Amino acid sequence: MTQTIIQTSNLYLPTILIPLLPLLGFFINALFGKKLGHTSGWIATAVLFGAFACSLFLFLNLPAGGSETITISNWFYFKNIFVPFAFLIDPLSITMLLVITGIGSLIHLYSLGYMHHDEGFSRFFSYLNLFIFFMLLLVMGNNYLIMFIGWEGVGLCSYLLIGFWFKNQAFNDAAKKAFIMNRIGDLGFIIGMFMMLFYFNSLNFDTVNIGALKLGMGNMTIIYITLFLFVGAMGKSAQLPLYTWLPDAMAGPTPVSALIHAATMVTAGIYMIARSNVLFSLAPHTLDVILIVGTATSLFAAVVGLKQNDIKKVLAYSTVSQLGLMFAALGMGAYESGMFHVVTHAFFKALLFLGAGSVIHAMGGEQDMRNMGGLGKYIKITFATFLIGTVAISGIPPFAGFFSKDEILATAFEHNKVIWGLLSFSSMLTAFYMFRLVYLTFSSSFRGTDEVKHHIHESPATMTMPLIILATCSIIAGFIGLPTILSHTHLFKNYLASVFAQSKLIMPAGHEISHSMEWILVGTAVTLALVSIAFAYQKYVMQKHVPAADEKLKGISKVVANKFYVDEIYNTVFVKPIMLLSDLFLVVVDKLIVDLLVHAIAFITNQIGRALRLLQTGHVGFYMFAMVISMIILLAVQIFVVI
Amino acid sequence: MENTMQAVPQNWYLLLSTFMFCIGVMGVLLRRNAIIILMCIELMLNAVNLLLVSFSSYAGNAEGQVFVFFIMVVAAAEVAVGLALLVSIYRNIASTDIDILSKMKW
Amino acid sequence: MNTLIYTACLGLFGLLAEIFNLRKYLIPIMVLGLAVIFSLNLQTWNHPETHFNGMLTDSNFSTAFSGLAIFIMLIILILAGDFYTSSDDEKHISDYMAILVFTLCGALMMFSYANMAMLFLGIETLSISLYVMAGSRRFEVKSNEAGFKYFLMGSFASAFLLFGIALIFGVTGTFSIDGIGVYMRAHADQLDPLFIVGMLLMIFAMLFKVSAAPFHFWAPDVYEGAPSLITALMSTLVKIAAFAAFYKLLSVCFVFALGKAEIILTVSCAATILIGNLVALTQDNFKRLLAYSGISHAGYMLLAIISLQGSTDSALFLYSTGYAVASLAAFAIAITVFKATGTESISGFNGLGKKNPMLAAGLSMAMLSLAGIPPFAGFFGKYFIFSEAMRNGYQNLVFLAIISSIIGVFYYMKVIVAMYSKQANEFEVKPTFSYQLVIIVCIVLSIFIGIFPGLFTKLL
Amino acid sequence: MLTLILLLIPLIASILVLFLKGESVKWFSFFATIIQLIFTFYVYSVFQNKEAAKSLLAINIEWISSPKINFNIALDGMSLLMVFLSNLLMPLIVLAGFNRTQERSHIFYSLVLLMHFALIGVFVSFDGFLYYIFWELALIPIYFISLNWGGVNRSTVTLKFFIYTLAGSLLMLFGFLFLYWNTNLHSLSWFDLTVNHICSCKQGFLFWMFFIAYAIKIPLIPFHTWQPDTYSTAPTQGTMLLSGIMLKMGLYSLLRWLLPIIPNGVAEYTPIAIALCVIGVVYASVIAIMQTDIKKLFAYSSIAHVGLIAAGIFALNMQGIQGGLVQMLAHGINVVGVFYCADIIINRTGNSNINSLGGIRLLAPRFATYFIIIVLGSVALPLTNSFIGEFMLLFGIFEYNSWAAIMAGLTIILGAVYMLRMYQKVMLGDLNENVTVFEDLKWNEELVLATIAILIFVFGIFPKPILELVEPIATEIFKISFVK
Repeated sequence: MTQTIIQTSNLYLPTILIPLLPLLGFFINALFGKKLGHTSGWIATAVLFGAFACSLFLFLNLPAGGSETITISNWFYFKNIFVPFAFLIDPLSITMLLVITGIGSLIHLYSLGYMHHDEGFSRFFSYLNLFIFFMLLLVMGNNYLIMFIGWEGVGLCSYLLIGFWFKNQAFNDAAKKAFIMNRIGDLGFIIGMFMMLFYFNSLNFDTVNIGALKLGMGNMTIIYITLFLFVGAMGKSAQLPLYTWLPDAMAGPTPVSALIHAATMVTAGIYMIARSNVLFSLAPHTLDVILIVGTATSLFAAVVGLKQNDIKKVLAYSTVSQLGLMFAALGMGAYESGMFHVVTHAFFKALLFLGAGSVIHAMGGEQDMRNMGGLGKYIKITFATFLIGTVAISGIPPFAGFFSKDEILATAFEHNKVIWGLLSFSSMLTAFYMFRLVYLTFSSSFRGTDEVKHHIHESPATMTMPLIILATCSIIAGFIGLPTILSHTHLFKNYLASVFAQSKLIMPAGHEISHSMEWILVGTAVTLALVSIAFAYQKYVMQKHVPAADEKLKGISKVVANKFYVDEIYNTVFVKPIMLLSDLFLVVVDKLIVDLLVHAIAFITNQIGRALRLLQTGHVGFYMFAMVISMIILLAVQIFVVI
Repeated sequence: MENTMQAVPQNWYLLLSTFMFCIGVMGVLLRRNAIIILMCIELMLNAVNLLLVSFSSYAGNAEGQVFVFFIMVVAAAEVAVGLALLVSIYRNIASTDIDILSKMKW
Repeated sequence: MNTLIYTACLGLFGLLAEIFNLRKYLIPIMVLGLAVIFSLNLQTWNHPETHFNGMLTDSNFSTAFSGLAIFIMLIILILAGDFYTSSDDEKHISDYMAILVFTLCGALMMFSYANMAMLFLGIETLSISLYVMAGSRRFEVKSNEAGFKYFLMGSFASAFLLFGIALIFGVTGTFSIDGIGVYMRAHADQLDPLFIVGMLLMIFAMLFKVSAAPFHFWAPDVYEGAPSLITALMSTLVKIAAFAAFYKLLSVCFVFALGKAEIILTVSCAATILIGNLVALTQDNFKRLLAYSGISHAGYMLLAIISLQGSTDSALFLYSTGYAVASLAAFAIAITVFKATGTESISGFNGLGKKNPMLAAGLSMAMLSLAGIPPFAGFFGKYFIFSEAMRNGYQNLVFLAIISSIIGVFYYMKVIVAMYSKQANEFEVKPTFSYQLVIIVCIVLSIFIGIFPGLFTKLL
Repeated sequence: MLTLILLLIPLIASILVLFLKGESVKWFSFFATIIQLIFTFYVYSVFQNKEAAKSLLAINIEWISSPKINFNIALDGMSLLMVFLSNLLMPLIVLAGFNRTQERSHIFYSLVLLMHFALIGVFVSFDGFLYYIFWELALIPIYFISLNWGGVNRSTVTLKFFIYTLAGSLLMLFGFLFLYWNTNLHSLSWFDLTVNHICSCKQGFLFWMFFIAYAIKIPLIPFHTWQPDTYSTAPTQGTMLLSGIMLKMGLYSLLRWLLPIIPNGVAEYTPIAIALCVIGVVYASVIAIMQTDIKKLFAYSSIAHVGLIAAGIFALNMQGIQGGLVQMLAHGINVVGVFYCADIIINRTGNSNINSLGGIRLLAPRFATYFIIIVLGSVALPLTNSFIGEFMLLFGIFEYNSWAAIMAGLTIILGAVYMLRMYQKVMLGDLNENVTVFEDLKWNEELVLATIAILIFVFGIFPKPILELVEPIATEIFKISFVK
């Protein structure tokens, strides 16, 4: 009883090629990497460009608003539940495909330069390709289980890549932490899937949606399902309280941080929620939860970001904050806005990370901003591109970040003023710490040692090229989603319209806010950003303030610099008790109680044996006496009981 | 012959031989000298003999008395063996007290 | 019954052999003779007949058990060859042989008796010759002690047996077991108290003979004190003979009266199983260990006796055979080891697995068979007896038996562990040819029975 | 007939190998197991067309007339799966010993093959008594293997193991005897027992008779204390046999001899059983987190995994049973893999404490790769063999009780915790001073590990054949043992 669908679609070939190419690249690198030397990296990059081409092909050939299901095989089944190995091609997945393969290939290109001297060169590229493969599965699957494969697969790859330099146990710890945190989320995801299986007998997106619509608005089941799914999203997309792994994940090579922990993997959570928008729209309470969590995360991370001195850590926290922003958008039911920000964010955050990578490359591995400064004049391209990225993230028009952010803020304003205030505040903080970063790194004079200073040099073309491309994207990407005040056709919205059509029916958007109002919002947002930039300029350029060494910190700033001691708290609240419990179980329960019982039985039997043994006195007289006595007793018993 | 036997009620024979038997048992249990224990066992056997004879004469068939002969023969054999063993023991431990024979215990 | 006569003649020949001093060839001739008798015995299969106007009957029951008994004696004689090697033994070898064969005569009588007289004679013939054999090491106090203890208690017990016989004769007026059976059937509902007392006394006596608790006290001491070969004989032939006689007695004479003895039998059975296993746990002397394990086996066999309404004779036979071959193998190996190491304690077996793997393997198999682990004969014996008991509704007894057989496993394993994981002692262990032969035959038989137990279950 | 051949090949091999000496012993046993494996595939092909299968695979001849015991062997999906598992692992287990030297290796391999014979017997016999014989028979070789070739204080540990498991199986024997005489058609044939059940009043305690026997074998908490010591003292091939196949006997028996035979008893006590299993999962995982002895760590992890399987089986629903079967195969492969890796490490470094290991990946990258694959397999990453099984099992438990599922689901997290911790401490980081030299895999080691790695992916990506194989029998067992 197998269920097979004969595929006769012109999209079939490119669709299966997209994941297959990176997989192929992985195998080539894994098996022959050592022999191929540096060509292996080029192969890896090439296959990715191929995948990008295929995605473009899909983008061009998929009829607007259409969707295709490409079934490759029937993976497994039980009872009446079939889990096909099938891909769903629709605007949403194509958007993600383009982002992943596009930015992915750029980052591969960049890595060619960045990892050039590393002895694990081919291993690195095999991991990267594997990651891309899983990421593609994640976004292409037409049911939750295929998505889950990708979901766990990317987790694995991030584990492998964070711990890429495995000689350093600290890195390994970070990797392990990331994997386990993700697993916590995955448990939620799995439970969510079980509930879907239980109530809808299927995991295919469309079937689930139909079932959910039958159950109707605000049904408890759906609320539970969505909550569990959201737990999964929290783990993957580093939301409170499961965000702590992301900053540590910076242990990995910088391209990895750019690809996995900024552009693609961490946005999987947003993608998943957008993908199951129908479910979430039917569960308003869940949406509120998401909104609150998202806002809180965005604010929290922004605050922590203020006091970080490791260049990558700052970017990491800004990523967390931006993700929070996206979740807030989803929480308000503005899925397109969320996705829109995913896209733009992918561009400028990747750009920023790669730029940071180039800086670190120039500084010979140094990451502490307190030892940098004045790099602007040594590495011009990096500086220029990095600046563009920063401007984009700070939400200055006409750069990409501005449009997506503004859209979200606008929705927030009409949805709930408080949320709007908080989000605006966090984006203001973002602008501040990003420019703090820029100033500390590039402006004023160099604070590092001399031999480092001599070493400083601009990165090779393989690294700068991607920077330039990404920079251009960060400038223009915003125009695919012009706000209504500028144009009446929101390209991005229209493109995705078909995906979110149903949820639009379920929860009609609130009244469009007036143009004048929107102008005011835009104005405030921009002014806030400019103000904070100015403040940062005043603090770090005018009076050349340099953050103090960690031990000098005191009071609130110390708490912030130490990320509110969240890691320590988790350690005492979860990790220590479990270890304690483990010892308890082993020593007390296992050895003391259970095993002792077992041995006690043996011991007692033995003792009885010893006692009985003494009956055998060796005196024949006693024997005969015992015989007679027992005869009499037995006779008596027999007679009085029976007869 | 018959009537002299049957002049006494059967139960008396039964009681007497039971009594003798119990005396034998008591002797076995209470005495420590191997020889005497042997004799007590003989007493028990003789109690059985008496019983058998009386029964057979009351039942009026000779089987019981035949059986008595068997018992006597066997008893003789037993005593022979027993005494032989006793002799060898006496050679070794120069005593006929059965309590000394408790090398093997537990 | 011819079997019996021939065996007796063979015994006489043994005595005469001394005169014609055929000492050298004695054992081979004896063995040969027994082999012939064994085949003759098979002639009587399915030819039930009665001899000496109702004194003895040949039945398949008697034939089967006689065959087993003869086989055991055959093995014992083969072992005797290399067991009696000291000059003193050399002198008395023919006596020993003769007495051993007479023991067999007693056993044969106990299988085929049809009359209380024959039962009595059989038991006594068996016992008296064993008293002698047990005490046959004249200069060892242990041996004397064993012999004398056995003698005293044995004759004490047979007195009870006789008293019981007498009482039953008094009530029924006959010694023929069929006659008694007839009476018992006729008066099943209201039995004469004398009859019951007689029955109970006989049961006590038989319980003594099969060394069932609380009448088991003689067994450990006698087993330990007697020469190992005789211990082997006692723990196999004598036990089996006693059980066969016991079974026949109860099944023919007292089936319907057993309700009056149920408690005694049940209690005794449970006690035997438990005491045997529990005390065996604490033993260091191998012979004593086997003695106690023998007691526990008696307990299992009592299960067959208790549930004999369901005609459990074939189960009993299977069990006896399995038990006999296993113990014989064990003793054959043990004797070799004792000779080599000069000690009878389990520590004598230390490191046997390294020194002589084949011997160790043999002993392991014997032990596993005794412990009742498939695929060896011992397991099937246990299984069928348990199954019969279960059928007759003695679930609790079976449960007890099963639980305590776990204890049994423990002390059998003690030997195996000693052989394989203890530090080896320096003595060289090398079994002679005849011993190797015996060991192999017994182990092969034990496995063979394990593979085709069906041959036995329908036998009787 | 075919089944009989399947049964006889190892037996004959185990006898023949006794007459060999030196290296030839290993080669002979290896080829014997390979032949067995190939033959298994042939049997599978026969099994595919049903009508031929009936005549070819089943044998039912009377062995003992009273009490009625038949020599009744057959193959259905479940048996075939287990037979396949054993025959798949056996060559690997034999191969694993190629660069090790035991004294008296001919006896060792003879015992291993005898064990193989007994295991196959357990899986193919359809008469309760026959099954019991094989069940016991399987105990003897492994006992002697561990006793003779085992590690420190092996005598006490193995004795505990032997007595403990034997105690359980004797209870089962009692159960069978009871069944035989208290069902109205006196027979222990599986087919009879499944159609006419013993009256439900007696099923209560019968359930415990069987359950304890299997709980000890599997092992489930709190009957597990024999297992960690035994696994760590037994020689590696012994451990592989124990953990890979022998422990599956228990799980298989749950499905074959417990659920369908005494359904009411099962239905009555399922809550307790599942509670035990689920607690066991968490308990064992938590203990594994802090284990420092690598073999013990794997032992506890295995307790956790089989606990999950048992829980899924007791959930008494389709996916639970089917998932259980699939997972048995997966777990068998993975656990053999991890224990072999552990052995390679211990054998190379002479050290089983994970705190005094580390950095091995620097010296043995190939080994590291295989090891991580196997580790990922056992933490049930998607596309590895144990994912689908675990998914179905958890879903089965979820259908029974969602909280139980969440509890059991913790294994997803905890499993990752202890496995990755172990891998990090042993393989990653900088070289530990105790680990100076660590040569990479020998050919046979590489062959074994590569095979396992490939199997992990093959069954993870193409589980369909297995699912199709077990589906009919799973459905049947579900139908029989489900009580409204």
